[in-house]
Amino acid sequence: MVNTLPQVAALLPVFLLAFTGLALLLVDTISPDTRSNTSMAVVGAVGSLAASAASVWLVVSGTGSPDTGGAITLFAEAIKVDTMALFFSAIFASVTALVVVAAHDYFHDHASPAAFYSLTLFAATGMALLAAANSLAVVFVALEMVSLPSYVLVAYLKRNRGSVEAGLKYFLVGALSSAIFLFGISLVYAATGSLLFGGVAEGIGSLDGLAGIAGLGIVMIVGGVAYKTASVPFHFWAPEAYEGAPAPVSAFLSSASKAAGFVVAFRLFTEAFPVGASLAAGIDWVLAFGVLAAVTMTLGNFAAAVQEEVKRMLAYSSIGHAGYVLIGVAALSAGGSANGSVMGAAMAHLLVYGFMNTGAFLFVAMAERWGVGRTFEDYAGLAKRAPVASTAMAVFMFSLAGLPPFAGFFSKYFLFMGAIDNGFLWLAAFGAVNSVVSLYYYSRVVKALFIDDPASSSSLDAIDVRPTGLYAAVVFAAVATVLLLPGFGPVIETAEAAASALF
Amino acid sequence: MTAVASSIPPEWYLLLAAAVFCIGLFGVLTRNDALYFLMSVELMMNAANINFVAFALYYGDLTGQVFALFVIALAAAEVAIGIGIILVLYRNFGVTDVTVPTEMRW
Amino acid sequence: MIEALIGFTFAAALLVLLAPDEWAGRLAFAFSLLPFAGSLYLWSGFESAGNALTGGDIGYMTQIEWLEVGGRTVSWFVGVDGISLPLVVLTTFLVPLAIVSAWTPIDSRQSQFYGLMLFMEANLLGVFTALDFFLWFVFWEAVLVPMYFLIGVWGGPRRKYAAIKFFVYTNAASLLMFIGFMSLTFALGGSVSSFALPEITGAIADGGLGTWFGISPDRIAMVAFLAMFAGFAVKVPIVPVHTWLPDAHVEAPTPVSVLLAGVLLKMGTYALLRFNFTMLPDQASALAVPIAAIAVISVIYGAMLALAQKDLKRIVAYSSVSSMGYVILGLVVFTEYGVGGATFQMVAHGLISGLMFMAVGVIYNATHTRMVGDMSGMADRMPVAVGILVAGAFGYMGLPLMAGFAGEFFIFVGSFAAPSLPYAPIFTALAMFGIVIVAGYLLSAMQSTLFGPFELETDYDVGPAPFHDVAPLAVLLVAIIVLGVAPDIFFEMIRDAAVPVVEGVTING
Amino acid sequence: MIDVFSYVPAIVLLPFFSFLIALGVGKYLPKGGAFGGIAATAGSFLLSLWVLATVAGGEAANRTLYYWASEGGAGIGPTDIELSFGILIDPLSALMLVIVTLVALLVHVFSLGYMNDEGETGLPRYYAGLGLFTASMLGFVVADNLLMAFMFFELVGLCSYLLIGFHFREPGPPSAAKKAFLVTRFGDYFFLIGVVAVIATFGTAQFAGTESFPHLAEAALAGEGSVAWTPAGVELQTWLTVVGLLVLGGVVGKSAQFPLHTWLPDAMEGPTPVSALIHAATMVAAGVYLVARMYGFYALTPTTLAVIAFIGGFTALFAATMGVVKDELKQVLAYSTISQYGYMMLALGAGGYVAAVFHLTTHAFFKALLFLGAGAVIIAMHHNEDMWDMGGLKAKMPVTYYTFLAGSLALAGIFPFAGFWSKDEILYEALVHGLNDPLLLGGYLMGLLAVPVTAFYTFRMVFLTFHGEARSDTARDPEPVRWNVKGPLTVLGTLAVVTGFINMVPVQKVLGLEGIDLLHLWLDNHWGGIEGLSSHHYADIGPYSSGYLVGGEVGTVLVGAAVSLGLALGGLLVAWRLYNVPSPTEHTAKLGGIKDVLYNNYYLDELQVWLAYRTEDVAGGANTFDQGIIDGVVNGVSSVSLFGGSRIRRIQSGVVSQYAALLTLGLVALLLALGLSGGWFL
Repeated sequence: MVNTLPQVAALLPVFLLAFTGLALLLVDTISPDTRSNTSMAVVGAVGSLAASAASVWLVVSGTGSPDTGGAITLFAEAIKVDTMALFFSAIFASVTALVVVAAHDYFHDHASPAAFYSLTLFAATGMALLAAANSLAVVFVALEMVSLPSYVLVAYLKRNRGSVEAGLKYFLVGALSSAIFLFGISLVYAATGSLLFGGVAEGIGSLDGLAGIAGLGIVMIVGGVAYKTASVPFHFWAPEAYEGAPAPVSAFLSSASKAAGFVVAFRLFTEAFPVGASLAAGIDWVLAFGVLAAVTMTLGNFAAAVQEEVKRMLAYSSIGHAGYVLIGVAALSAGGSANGSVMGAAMAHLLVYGFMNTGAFLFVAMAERWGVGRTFEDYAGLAKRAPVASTAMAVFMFSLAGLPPFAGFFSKYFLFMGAIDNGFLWLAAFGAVNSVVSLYYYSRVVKALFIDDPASSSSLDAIDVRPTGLYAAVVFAAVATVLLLPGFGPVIETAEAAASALF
Repeated sequence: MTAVASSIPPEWYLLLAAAVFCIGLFGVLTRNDALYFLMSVELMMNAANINFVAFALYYGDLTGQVFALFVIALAAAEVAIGIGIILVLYRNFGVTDVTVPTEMRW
Repeated sequence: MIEALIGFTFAAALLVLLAPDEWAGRLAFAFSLLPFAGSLYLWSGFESAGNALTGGDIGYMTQIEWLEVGGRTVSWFVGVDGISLPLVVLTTFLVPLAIVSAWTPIDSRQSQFYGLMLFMEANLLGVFTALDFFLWFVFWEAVLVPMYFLIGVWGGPRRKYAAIKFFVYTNAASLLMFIGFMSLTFALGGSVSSFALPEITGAIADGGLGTWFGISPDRIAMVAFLAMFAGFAVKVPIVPVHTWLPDAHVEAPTPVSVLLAGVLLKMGTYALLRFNFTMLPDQASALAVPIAAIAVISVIYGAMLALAQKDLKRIVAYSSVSSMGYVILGLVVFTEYGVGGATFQMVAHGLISGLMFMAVGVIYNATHTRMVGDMSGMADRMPVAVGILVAGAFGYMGLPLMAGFAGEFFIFVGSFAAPSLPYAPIFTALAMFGIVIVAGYLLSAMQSTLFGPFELETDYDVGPAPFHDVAPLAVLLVAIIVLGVAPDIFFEMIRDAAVPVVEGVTING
Repeated sequence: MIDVFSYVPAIVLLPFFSFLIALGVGKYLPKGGAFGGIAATAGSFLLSLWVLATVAGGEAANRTLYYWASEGGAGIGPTDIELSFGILIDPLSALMLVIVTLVALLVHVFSLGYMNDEGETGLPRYYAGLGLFTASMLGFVVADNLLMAFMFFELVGLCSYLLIGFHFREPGPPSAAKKAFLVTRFGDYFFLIGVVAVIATFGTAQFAGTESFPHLAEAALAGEGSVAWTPAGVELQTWLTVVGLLVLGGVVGKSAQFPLHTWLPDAMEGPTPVSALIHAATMVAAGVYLVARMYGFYALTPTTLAVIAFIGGFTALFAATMGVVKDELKQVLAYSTISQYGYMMLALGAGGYVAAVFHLTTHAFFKALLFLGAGAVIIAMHHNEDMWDMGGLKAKMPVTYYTFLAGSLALAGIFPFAGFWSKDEILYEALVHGLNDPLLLGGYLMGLLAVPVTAFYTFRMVFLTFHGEARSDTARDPEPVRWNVKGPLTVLGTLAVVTGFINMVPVQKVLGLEGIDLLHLWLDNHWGGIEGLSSHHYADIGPYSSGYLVGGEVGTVLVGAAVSLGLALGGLLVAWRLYNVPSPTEHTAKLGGIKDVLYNNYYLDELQVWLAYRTEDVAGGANTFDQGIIDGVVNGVSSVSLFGGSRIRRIQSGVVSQYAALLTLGLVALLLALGLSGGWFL
């Protein structure tokens, strides 16, 4: 039935997100009163859920998958919709939905929450577009489409020094990185004479003396990717941005935006700069990613282990997870038998991560909403007053640590497995050591919630409200995190298929 | 004009672009004022544009030039947002020095 | 059948979790009886035939494909054989008793406590029945989570330190083991199409190991063996990676200690038997001497440490380290009585250490101290409990006609003349000296705490222990004696499953 | 005709049931379950008599009743092992059954007087202990294989622990109980190795039959067969010797031979009837009985025999000397026990199988008698055991006195009391075999030296207790004892007099009267028994040949008898001179420095305590090492990681322009690394 639809229908998720964003602006102009918060949230949620549903449906119906005639290319090959694109737009859309729902309670007393929703949706649109990009030009445009709203979102609390500081740092580092990224693109263009992935790949195949230029360009592009995925050495913005930004935004950035960065990486480094050709040309970006992965996960986890504030700990932990996922690119090898499975595992991990990490940040959002402090000590004994939310948080923590019976277990172990399968034992070993460290600080949160006693009997009285939206979002994320373990089969198989299609 | 442009070997354009890029980077690394920072970033982006335009000419396809236009537009947007952020920075910290806000670290 | 067992236990855990505190304990006990009945049913209908991993037929097998990754299928693959069934019975037998023994000491957040206990039981059953690596690993790791809470929430003063230490230490171990096993699997290349343990074992036995990224098969096998051995050694635990155990035991509440010593330690030895000694027998016998040395050191060193302790729980904890040393010795000698005896000793020690921890707990409930110096003459005040404690202690010393003696004796008989272990008689004789030291420290501890005139540092008035404290002790004692008088009720099926393992070693032919 | 041997298990089980009953419902029964115990032991006694009669009728039994662990297997390592329980009824075990059950019965009866009438608490526990003790010992006696023997051997140790520590509320008994169990456990450690070694070597632990390990060993040594396994590079003969010595470890422990005898004197902390049971019939006897049981194996290894003989002889003398200076009634008896079992060991080592069993028998009776008599005295003295507070009890408690006297004469080896015959035969065997074996001769001389010492301390005890004038108020007005005390004493007193006549070898040899050395014939399967378990067979395979002094056999008999009797009388007379006076005084001062040594038992306890402390020091060291080093490493890892983390986080300085710099640096580094490796800049 897919074939009866116009090809453009493959971009349905993108359109849905974009239209929702516009619709939100409309709603805001129609009813600019305080109640608009709710209506906005509803519209945003509906739209993003619709987008997510659309992507899932498209995946299931096999759009763009090899067995239904391969990827669908549109607009002079500038856009290319395949299973991976849809897979990721599903991630983006569902995270967006969670964030929007949560934001409703978070901004309940904010002067003008309207802009928040539209900005989020536009950013999501950019991400979805990014997932389907087939040209460096589109990649850059879409990337900016993601970044520019994000800067604003981080600095959204205009009167909050933390928020503003975070926004500034995010913006400055971002501007620098995108400049570097852009220059890298220009160098690649100079070396290969094309912006389309296919063309670039051919060019890489036949570099005569331009290997240096192409190499410089590729490394700079790696830098750009590293920025979006918050990987060393482009990670510096992340801790501040995540800590300073409103918690829902932190959730959005650390899950969706990071995934967007990775989808770019997966595309570029399979279709534009294929492993074989690049190595032949003496451009060993695999090594580069390997180093980045190892350093990133180590730095993230070890720094996270010594934080006092939960939110900042989560920021570092998300850096650490960026390191894990980078294995998906770093463990590729020319004609490696497990290329597909390792990258697929990385994709699957991003999906699971989308739920567990978003959920974790949303729990922090709830804590901020309640006004209990930010440190581990302030979280002591929360389980006594908010058992459901705390249980959900425990689920997120253990899942992030990669413990069964939660989805994070499979995704992480399959990632390591793929690395080992491709002969990258050392990466797996790094991952192992780091996940031991991570176990320590994740369980610190659980310990605070369930084991520690509240600092004072009155310290829990702050928990006076039950923010429905936040609860809904958190519980939904938790349920998803649990159910994804038994239901991991379709996920990993889709992801592997999608990834394998790229090689 | 085009003849002149095309008679110049592409390496020169690369060198020019690289030079501009490095000037921009130098600015980013040395100046603490947000506005200077912004301008330097602009320089870096334009360095990229030089490459695009020049090699579009060199390869004889328009993709690069068109993309350059996109970049200019995006740069403008970025500046707009940048200014906005610098404004709230000034409102909250009373300075435009980017090294002042260091409440969050470690 | 098995999935029904596990599924029911999970469901029970959930129900108890939602139950009101006041009757959570009773409810949990009632629920926990069903898995026990179930395991008895499994036992009654079980025809022992060989080892599940080496092509023997598998009791109550179910295999449903779960998902496929990297061209290999992961499936829900469970079943029992002569080695796992006794451990399943042990688990389902200990949990109800542990739950009853919790009625007195656990006075807060009961529903959560008993829920977690049942949740842990379900995972333990999974560990002992799973025959697919990933399924097994899921259960294996999932046991940590309830344990973390059980120690961390209901534990003693240093519970947080103990919980984290246990949690991180054992998890690090399993990661090491994971990497080792994975490289082994991938070295098998195309000769396996799934993570089913029987298939992998068979493939290795048929020389399926190939060169893998330039590493020769033998080296891979050896590296994998070492990685897995190190990983499991932590769980067992074997000296020198045992230090998490005393802390965990001392801080854990009594019923949790019972399960920790009774079942969780057996996970380590069980995994060693299944993975290291069944899959890579030749590597094992190549390393026989160092492993035997470690085993002997564990026995003697652990016993010496127990001798130096002043906390009753610490004493029992260290003596567990000592007893596990016997098991390792039994496994490494690759004789029928050795491997069989080791498996039997797992069950026996599970019962006896459970009894000891429970009895110490009963005394603690009354006195709120476990320090040897703080009390004396307890026999005067709680004769029945003390009587059973004394009996249990003698069981621990390997008194004949109690389960412990059977296990140790089988191991000694198996290892003394083992053809595959050089200097086997020397190693055995050295290990056996443990039975003297164990008598030494247990008797001294009993003399100073149980006998002599009644004195107590803490001011509690001590009376006879309540019935539901003593009843589990009595049940355990009976079980221990029955198993000691008629070890064959388990030993026969165990030997059936152990023989193929023994024959797996080349030098045994 | 009903098969009596099928009732043998009942002999073991009856006391076991009495144990269960006393333990379970004892506190609801009259006398705390005493009657249950008496009935059970009486039943066992009658059954044993019946068994004895049947054996005398020429029947015997060697049956496996229950497979503890099934046979069969992979044939790797030891396999096809029969780990089973069974009964072996031959003249030896039949005789032992009667002794044990009789003594146990009498002890039960006596306990009525000693425990119940004295108003002890915890009687159910006491009678349960007695029941289990008897049951374990009987199980050990009927055992048909070494493993079963070991199991019940250990259970006997458990019971001794429970009974010695009966008065657990006082500090002394628990400590004594611990010591008893630990020291014997130390011996059993070697025993257990021995059991395992036997099973590994022969694949069986049976005592009797063609498939028994003594038989297999004999065949293998004769080159007519081979054993399943021997350690690489060890001669069979050597290995068998090693195994024999290992098993001997358990014997030395249980039978309180040097150097593992130290537990026995402390064991006097237990109630006196228990002491009687332990010393006469059960625990201590077990060791010697074990050697006799597997004598066919020991006879094959001369070295082991020599060691046994020497240990025995030495212990006999060594313990006797310590008995000389003790002030407490039971202490003296304790050391006399050690010494007497030394004699039995000497006999076994010297090839005097019959002599050993003979002394085992006689000693069982007269030592039980002495302990029960001592018990009676202790009742009378209100549990004061110091002999220096007694004196003059002769008149007040005649029954006790005369029975006690009979026991003492037997112990001292005075003609014609039981002890004389058995002890004389032991010395005779040691002499005739020792003439060709210097080590053995040493044993003999020590044994001979012990004779006068024994006589001396025995009568020192008698005189101090019963003669002279009462030295304390309680002694002037002792508490009377009842029938349940006097009864057992009378029975045993009679036995102490007559038992000797079952084996009047000297008479037989001198007068040449055939057939009056009943025990010899009995143990020689004269009335039937089991092939290969006869004294003749042992003599044949044994290493010894007899040599005679002047006058050949008869002369040697007479000389030996005369010498030992003379020495005994000598010792008696010395004791008479020193202590049979109205108000005797301590003469120990005459011993000078030796006195302290003897008082302190040659400081052997101190040595063992010292060893115990050193072990604890080692343990403490290990603990420090464990906490400090091993656990230190573990915690070190974590603290190092956290320290690393706290350093790493410092990179995040908060100053954004520094971020830009670091970012650029990182990028450049990456560029250089890849550029150089990829050779872009060429």
